[in-house]
Amino acid sequence: MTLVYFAWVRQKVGAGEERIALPAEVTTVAELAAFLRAKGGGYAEAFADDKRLRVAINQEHAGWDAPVTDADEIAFFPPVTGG
Amino acid sequence: MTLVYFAWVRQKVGAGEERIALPAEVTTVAELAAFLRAKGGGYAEAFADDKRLRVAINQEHAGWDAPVTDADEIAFFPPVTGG
Amino acid sequence: MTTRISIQTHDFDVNAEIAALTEGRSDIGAVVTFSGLVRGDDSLTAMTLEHYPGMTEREIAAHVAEAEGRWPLLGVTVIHRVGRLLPGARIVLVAVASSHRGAAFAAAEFLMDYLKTRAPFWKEEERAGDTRWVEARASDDDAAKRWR
Amino acid sequence: MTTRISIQTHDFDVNAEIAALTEGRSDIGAVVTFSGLVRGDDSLTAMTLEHYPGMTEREIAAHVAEAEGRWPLLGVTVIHRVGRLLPGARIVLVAVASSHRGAAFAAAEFLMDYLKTRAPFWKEEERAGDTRWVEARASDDDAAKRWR
Repeated sequence: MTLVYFAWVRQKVGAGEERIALPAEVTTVAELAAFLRAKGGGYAEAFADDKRLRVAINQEHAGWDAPVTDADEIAFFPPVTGG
Repeated sequence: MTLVYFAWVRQKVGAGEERIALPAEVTTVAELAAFLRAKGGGYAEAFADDKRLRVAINQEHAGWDAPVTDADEIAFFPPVTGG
Repeated sequence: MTTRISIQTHDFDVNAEIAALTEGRSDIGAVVTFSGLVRGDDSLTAMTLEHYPGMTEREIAAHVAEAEGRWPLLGVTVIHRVGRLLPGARIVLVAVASSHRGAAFAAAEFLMDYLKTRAPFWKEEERAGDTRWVEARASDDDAAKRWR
Repeated sequence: MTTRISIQTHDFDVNAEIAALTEGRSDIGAVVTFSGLVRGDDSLTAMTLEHYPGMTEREIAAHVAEAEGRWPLLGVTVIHRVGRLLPGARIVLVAVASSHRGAAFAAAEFLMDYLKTRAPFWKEEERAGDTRWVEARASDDDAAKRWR
């Protein structure tokens, strides 16, 4: 799967994009966030508080319970501030 | 007093502006309109239906009951259609 | 607040008017513009706009002042063309600058509703050589009543 | 309906964008534009905008389609700049063309409210060498909820 990060999530993780193999136990966005948080370091900081994050699956806004597959592009970012 | 006319009121009266002496019996806009209507011809046509007309006294919207004096500039015109 | 009101026969440039409102200042976060154009409905060939010099500027200035009292505005420009205009031509511009978008949108809509129902302009339409004065629309009166 | 969506680093010209919407047609009676500018509040020295390429265009196109379903629109242009911008610079343009002003005002405001809360852009502010990501504002969420 492809993971992409924006704004301070990107800065804390230390990369804008990475590819990982979907771990067997991960089936939802929430589980993916928990998996990433458990990696520690910048990931632990970026995923410290799920409420501060938003997610998109294949470039569409998604919820925390949404299912994820290994073919997906999953983006984590703070609430948007454009316009 | 100065009388000014716009749009089809101007066309029916046949002039955009004229000066008249305020007749003694005329104290309100409604009486002025009746006085002008009584002149006949284009005036009778222009003032045939008060409801189709609007008035301004000294360049401010006014009502049909508003008092008029010989020093005033009174404008008669159809409802506005700008913008 | 900067206010510019112009009744003119010539065209206007929206970008230039926005620039004039915002030039050299950094407190403006939002500029809303409304441009009104001549529609060529029902084979309209031209439109001629007449106005009441003096009263027009006065009436518009009063409405701009009222808008300024209702919303925190940083600049307002109102340009209204008069004379003969062809389909597609610009007739009117309202541009409002504010710190935030809500005030700019509301004030621009307020000013347009009032221009339509209170500013002394009259439109005469030409169709196949025939001319006809435009009638006021009840929907414009209704729009203006929202602000009372 | 003509739709133009552009995410770009360079500036835009509002008059040219209005002309592009209205050129060669005479059915448009109203064009509303919203321009968002960088405010220099609290000694802000610059702002850098980041976005999610691909999703941004998609998200904006979906909102334009929704606006088109709600109001009778004749053209929409959305331009959003990214990269580093100084106070006073233009950030965003929404331009909406319609036959009548009510639809153009409503759709422009709708699109701005949705851009603020759904389009994947993020702003980082610079002040005296310090940088800070802008937090989302509850008032923007409230504004967007009006349209549900």
